[in-house]
Amino acid sequence: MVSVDDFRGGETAWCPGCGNFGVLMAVKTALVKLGKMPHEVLLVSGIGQSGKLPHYMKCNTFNSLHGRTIPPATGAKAANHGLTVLAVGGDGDTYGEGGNHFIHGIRRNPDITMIVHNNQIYGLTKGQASPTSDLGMKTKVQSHGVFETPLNPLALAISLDCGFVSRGFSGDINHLSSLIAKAIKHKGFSLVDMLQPCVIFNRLNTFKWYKERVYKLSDSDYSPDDRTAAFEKSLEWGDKIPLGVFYERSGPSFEDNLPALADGALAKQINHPDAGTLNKLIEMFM
Amino acid sequence: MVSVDDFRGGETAWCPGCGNFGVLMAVKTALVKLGKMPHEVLLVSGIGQSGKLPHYMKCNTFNSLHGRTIPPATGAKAANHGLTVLAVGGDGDTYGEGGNHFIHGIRRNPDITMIVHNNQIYGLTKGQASPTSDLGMKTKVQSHGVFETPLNPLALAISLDCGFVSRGFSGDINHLSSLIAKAIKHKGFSLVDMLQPCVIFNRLNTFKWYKERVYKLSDSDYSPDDRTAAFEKSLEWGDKIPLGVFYERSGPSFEDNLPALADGALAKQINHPDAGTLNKLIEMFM
Amino acid sequence: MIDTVDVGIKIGGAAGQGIQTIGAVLSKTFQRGGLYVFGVQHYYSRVRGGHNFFYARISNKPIYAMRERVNLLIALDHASIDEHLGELERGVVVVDRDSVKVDSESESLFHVPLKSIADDVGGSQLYANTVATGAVLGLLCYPFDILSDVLSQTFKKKGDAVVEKNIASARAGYDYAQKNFPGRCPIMLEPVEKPNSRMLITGNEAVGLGALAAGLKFLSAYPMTPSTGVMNYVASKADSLGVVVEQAEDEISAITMAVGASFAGVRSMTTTSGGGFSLMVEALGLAGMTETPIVIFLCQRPGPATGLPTMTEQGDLEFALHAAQGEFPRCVLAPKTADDAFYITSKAFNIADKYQIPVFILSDQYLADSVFTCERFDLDQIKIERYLMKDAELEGADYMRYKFTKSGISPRALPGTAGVLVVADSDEHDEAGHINESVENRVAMSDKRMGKLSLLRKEMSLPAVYGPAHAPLTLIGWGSTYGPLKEAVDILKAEGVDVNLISFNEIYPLPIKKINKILERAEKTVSIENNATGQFARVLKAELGFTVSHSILKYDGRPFTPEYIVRELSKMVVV
Amino acid sequence: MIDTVDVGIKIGGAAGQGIQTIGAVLSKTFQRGGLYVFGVQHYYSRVRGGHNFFYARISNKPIYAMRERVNLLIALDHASIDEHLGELERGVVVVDRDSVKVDSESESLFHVPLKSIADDVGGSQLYANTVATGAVLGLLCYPFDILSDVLSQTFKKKGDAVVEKNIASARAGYDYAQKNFPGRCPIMLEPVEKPNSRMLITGNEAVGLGALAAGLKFLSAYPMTPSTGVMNYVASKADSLGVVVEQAEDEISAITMAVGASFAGVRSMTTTSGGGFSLMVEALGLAGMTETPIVIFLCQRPGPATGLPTMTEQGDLEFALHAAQGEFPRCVLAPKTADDAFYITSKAFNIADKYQIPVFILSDQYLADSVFTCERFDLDQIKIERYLMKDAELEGADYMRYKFTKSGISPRALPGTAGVLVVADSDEHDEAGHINESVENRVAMSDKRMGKLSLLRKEMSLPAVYGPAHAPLTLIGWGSTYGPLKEAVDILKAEGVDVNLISFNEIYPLPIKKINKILERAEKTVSIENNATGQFARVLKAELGFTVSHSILKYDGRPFTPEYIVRELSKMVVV
Ligand SMILES: Cc1ncc(C[n+]2csc(CCOP(=O)(O)OP(=O)(O)O)c2C)c(N)n1
Ligand SMILES: Cc1ncc(C[n+]2csc(CCOP(=O)(O)OP(=O)(O)O)c2C)c(N)n1
Ligand code: SF4
Ligand code: SF4
Ligand SMILES: [Mg+2]
Ligand SMILES: [Mg+2]
Repeated sequence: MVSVDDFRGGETAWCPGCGNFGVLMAVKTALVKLGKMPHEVLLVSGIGQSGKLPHYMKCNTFNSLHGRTIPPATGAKAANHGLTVLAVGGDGDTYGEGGNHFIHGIRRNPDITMIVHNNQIYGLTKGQASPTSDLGMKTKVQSHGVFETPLNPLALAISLDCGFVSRGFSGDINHLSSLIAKAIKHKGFSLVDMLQPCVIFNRLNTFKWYKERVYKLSDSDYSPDDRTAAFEKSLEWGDKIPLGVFYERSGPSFEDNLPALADGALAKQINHPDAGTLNKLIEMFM
Repeated sequence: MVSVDDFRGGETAWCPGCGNFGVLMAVKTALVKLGKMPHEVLLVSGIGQSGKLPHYMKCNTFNSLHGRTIPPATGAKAANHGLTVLAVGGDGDTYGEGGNHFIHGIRRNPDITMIVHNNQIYGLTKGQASPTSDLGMKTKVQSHGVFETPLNPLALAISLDCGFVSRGFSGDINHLSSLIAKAIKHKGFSLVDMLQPCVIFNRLNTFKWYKERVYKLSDSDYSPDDRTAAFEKSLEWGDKIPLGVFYERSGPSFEDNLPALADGALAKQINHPDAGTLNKLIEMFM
Repeated sequence: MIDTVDVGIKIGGAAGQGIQTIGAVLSKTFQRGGLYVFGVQHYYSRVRGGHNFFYARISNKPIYAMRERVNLLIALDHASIDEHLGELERGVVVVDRDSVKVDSESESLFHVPLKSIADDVGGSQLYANTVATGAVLGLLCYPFDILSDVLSQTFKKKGDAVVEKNIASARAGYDYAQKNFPGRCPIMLEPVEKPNSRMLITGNEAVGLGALAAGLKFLSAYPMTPSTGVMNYVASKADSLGVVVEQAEDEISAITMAVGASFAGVRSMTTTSGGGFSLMVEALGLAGMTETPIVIFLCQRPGPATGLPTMTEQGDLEFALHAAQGEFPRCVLAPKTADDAFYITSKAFNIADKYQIPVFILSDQYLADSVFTCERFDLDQIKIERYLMKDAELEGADYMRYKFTKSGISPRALPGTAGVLVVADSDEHDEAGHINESVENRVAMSDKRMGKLSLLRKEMSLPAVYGPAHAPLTLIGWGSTYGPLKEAVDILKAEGVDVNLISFNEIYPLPIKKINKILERAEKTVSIENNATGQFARVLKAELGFTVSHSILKYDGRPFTPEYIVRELSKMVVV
Repeated sequence: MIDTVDVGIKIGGAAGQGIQTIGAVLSKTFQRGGLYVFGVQHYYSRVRGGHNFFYARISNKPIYAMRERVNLLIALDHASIDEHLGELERGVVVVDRDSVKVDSESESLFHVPLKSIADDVGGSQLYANTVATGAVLGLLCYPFDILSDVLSQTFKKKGDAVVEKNIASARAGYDYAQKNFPGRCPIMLEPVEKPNSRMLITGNEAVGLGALAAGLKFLSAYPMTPSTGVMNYVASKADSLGVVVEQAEDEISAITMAVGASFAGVRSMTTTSGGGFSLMVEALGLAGMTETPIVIFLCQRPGPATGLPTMTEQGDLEFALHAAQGEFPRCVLAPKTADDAFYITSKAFNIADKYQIPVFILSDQYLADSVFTCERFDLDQIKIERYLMKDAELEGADYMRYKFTKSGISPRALPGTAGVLVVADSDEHDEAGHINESVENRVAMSDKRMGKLSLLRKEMSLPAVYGPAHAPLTLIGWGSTYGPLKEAVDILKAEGVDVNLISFNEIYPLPIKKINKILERAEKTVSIENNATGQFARVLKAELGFTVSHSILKYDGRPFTPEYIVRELSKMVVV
């Protein structure tokens, strides 16, 4: 049996008290829960504090560029759909620099899990506003406070009919890890947006701030199958912040739509194209 | 008084029967309705069939790169907020290549009007699927038919709390031009998504196809001030396709949030920074 | 000795008038008759209207370029008369004067009532193109049955009725020409008896076919003229070879998807033109840093920015050579012809896999869209070498993705396929793939990566020398200008000029010493490039210290012709 | 003659330990005393932990680089001892042995109970840094009152109580050192009497200030180390000068917003590093094609890809020179020092406006983050020239944005400001700005654009020659390596070596003939660059045909020191 230790990587370089520690533990726990072995998992990351996760985990990893997590994860999944592919990114990474891939990744629906370390700030570059920063937050660059309407990742994902839309909190590792496990099990693109306090640069949305506000969607009151209701729920932000699965629907994944994958993972198929077929192609030009 | 002729540009190179002709007329008509003079208007376009609009109009124009309409329009508006700034793009242009600017342009909320020639296809590059192509549409590249979930621009914009979200049809120039006029009058980022038949490459969503389906949102039945209701309405697509303003809300624009604009258009301010201020800045290093 | 047959046919008309169909049918018909065909397309960025043309040159000897003279002009629009009548050399213009009003009463004008014949015989003016095709072959006295076969094949999918109407329309055009042209057969074009195994293929199709033959499994791209043909071709054949073709939301996604697929183990490629490649630049460096093989098909068109989107230029060479921050090895190959494109594409994949680097196939609109007659591609020449570790080698190994080796090439394993962990990093990293910023590691890793370049350099093929090994005048070219240059040399030779040609197709890294040996022999050198600043000449200077003595630069968006080169050379008084 | 004072102080510790504050306060304190200060930062891409350091060199004569020797080490962590003890030269290590456990009993170690003093005097260990700062000045017997002034100013915003606690803590550290160090004043550092008008400023601040002085009105950027300092600085002063600073969603937006703002009439700039610039490449061509002025601050860090994000390199020169498809004029300026950065930045805006082209300010992390002592910037040297048409000139004119002129520069009007219409196009266009694909127009427009480059070439400043005009050994450098190179020349001169230095800061386009004249005089040449492949040497070869005879390349992410250069030169036996 695998244990959390099997996924243990190198020394962390995050700040003491950072919300990312909870995320790291939750990711490992989720993988253990699902009985995944390190070599079965591919973690694709962007650049940012979240982008350091690959160095602190033990599994296959591809530490990509800032904002570029979803496309390489999609390509890798298409090449070897036997892999469990996780993409991890920051809020700037995923919703800012990588925003276009977020939209179209959802539309394409590869069976990958997008885990977003949403600390509502640019951590690694020392505290500029991110797309999810709350209105009015002041930084060195946003000296009059943020005035751009904060991006609501859940509402955005629901508007794109994303198959699995959820929010976790790095302060609740149990809940978060079970969310991540659910997201991995969901066939198709799944989003886990995580409230992850940055204890250094985000003095507004602190652990305490989140803790006082978060509550879990309960199975009895809320069912994640109605898109409009999910949209409405996703707008809730402020005094109360819901956690859990906001929206879920099933449907064919990207890989399901690729006939070439019918014969098994592309990466495991033989390298030589059929000579007979090639000859036929050549003859079409004769 | 200006007339539509005052905005007449060069010879068109669109296909006979193309929906873009209606768009061209509607844009001109809207400007005339609002009494705008050609030199007061700046039209920023991307690349695509829509990207040719600047050549067929007479006004200030900046024919930008594929996908890059919103940022230069935003920059130009910040530099000279006296200009009436229109951005025009294709569906590929705006929602595909330029998708990230669409999201964040809405968040930033410059007072520009984004007019999208949505023909649900890549016209200029000869018929590949666009982000809005309907499921199952076959093309040379999408040989098994489109399987990506079509992007719903209105739902997307509403999820971002865009201040003005509307849909027109190039087959109804009157309605379209009044929509465009309303959008221009709206302070902040306004979206006019236009159903614009491509008579060559889109054999699915033809003039007839649209004509049979479109209907106008009526003031009596529908009020565009509820975000969730607007979201729900925006999901209507298929047998019936609503036209009109789906969602409208007011709020400060990007320019409103820029203190530097208080003294008038940046482009009209004197070029020389105040020497006293500069000296003070220098002295801070002493 | 057989007489040389050499005929130029130009079909001019608006976009949407079916010029390409006429061109394709004619080309195929001549090729089936054992003749050599070379075809060029000239078009604009619009779907209907404007003035496009297709130019086909037909000969009984191998040909590699178009010529400026036209022997037969099919004028489907008035602009064809305005623009191309002057190019006519002892030739005939086929024109339907009922629809194209022509003032001129030039003797060369031959009225064929295309539309009314089409209406009569095919029941629709849509067949006017086929009538024109028939008329051309009638004028050339070319056997009709070959055309009828080609038409059957071309329209097979549309059903028997359509095939029959096409054949009847063609026949009517053919007969009309034979009957009405004053003095039959103004130009003769006879099929060659012996059967041949030649192909008629465009540069883009050849790249696509080369990639498929090399075992391409994943192509992600965003459409962009003139590169799209490769994506279209591969997509059309993807099912038969189990290939994934995915249209990305933008070029950043296109290349990074391909990089991800390659990392996970399959041969991957992306196709684009300069504007799209601009957006791929950061990911080029990602491939460089993570040492992930990737093939980039970069099909040049005139810039800057949107430029002349449907025309040709060789303006992106230095851009491809220097794109992306930092320094890492890359390889640039620039095919000369369609068959070269086929073989070089397969080589690109082997180089990418062997050295774990990005490899460019640098083409241009001229090569991409032109139709070449090639000998049947030889699949035996295609060797697929993946340079991957075998599962057995990995058993129990403490695998490190970036292991230091003498060659700088680290053994490559794939994630998820052998139980080992594969760790790749865009930061500077240690052998295990984890971030490491020490001085020692940085220098060692940089040396490791750059060392691969020196190795690859030794493996690069030398440029071909056409003509005598020594000559007082040496032309230097690269990539697609090969055809016009070769023919220019032929013309000059026929005029008694002692000249040779050095044509490069493996551009970077250059095997410096060996090339210097070749260049040392040269006296007067003229670098001939389809750009405004002489980029390749500058590369020769920067890389080899070699300075060309003269240059001919063409940057009007149009390809070279042999005649143009000869004219420019004589202006320079170097000839 | 006054004795030369030359002291190196290194402060080492983890990120978050306040190294920068100590460094800044010390630097300011020495500078206020009329001394010259040069400071370098070394840090990693993390917010807490790891091992960073700040190195300050202080002298009573102008200095331009750091040195390798350290006279005073403030060791806030154990790594400082491990990594820097060996650098100590007849010096002292200030360490709080209560918190940093040190085994060594080296005589140079001087225990100062920083934390307990801070606790006692300031009421919190947070004041330990200030105690250390005081201790350093105590060791140097430097007048305390200058420090106390600097502390007052630094902490003014935080209120009187904080100021007082800082001063008290500093005093306690000062007194402790004076009292407890065996044999007072191991190193003496005396303020210079006469007042001065010098500034202490980083390269990034100087670029920001230069841009503000040049009338910058719009800055859009996406954060990226090491460029972010410019955006931060400009944002902090934006209100006072009516500047818009907008953080974009990505770099594509950053540059295209700036292009839009410039098109509409204001001086615009974007700031980035190599990875971000990769994403700006297409828009660079857009500026080139639409002839829209734009200034790009490109601050280099080691690549490829994410590379070493907080370190230094000169690896993006050829990338900047050749980025984007097609060919168009651009200008590359690479400042040598902070004051050079100030003046060259304002020049960049004038060139951009005059030639209507993109202009690069090519900096690097070393220059960006280093603190220079400069003479007070002279605003009289800043001339703002917009080269815009006056409203009166436009009255009734049939304005054409791309009018052909002898110079290739078309008169520039702004949309919406004078009633005329301004039409810009990324396609190849005619004089009026509308798409035109004819051969004649294409050639004329390309010539027009490229012609501006020849004009600009004539205007570019020549590189500075330091040392004798003729020397048997010539060092060649560009950009930020100037400081270490200049000091290396000084060291060599002192050793009796006859050497000079040619340092380039206006990189492209090079005034070829004039530079060749300078280079002709050189005998042995050594090109010294902070990259792995000798990019500038290659540019000299490609542009001028000039081949350097030797080169010293450093690509470990760290800047040059004068000593390193001297050592490498002597290894090469050219000295
Ligand atoms: C193309 C590019 N632009 C900018 C950067 C600089 N950069 C690195 S991380 C980052 C943002 C970090 O914010 P976020 O994604 O929210 O991650 P966090 O550090 O907060 O976890 C930026 C702008 C980069 N590495 N690459
Ligand atoms: C960076 C870049 N990528 C690709 C292209 C090629 N291109 C031009 S227009 C276009 C798409 C056209 O589709 P759309 O935006 O829907 O416009 P339409 O022609 O349908 O109006 C593409 C892919 C380009 N010009 N630039
Ligand atoms: S800066 Fe913020 S996000 Fe980054 S490691 Fe520190 S606490 Fe965590
Ligand atoms: S291709 Fe389609 S969108 Fe383009 S001009 Fe023709 S009809 Fe219009
Ligand atoms: Mg963040
Ligand atoms: Mg479209």
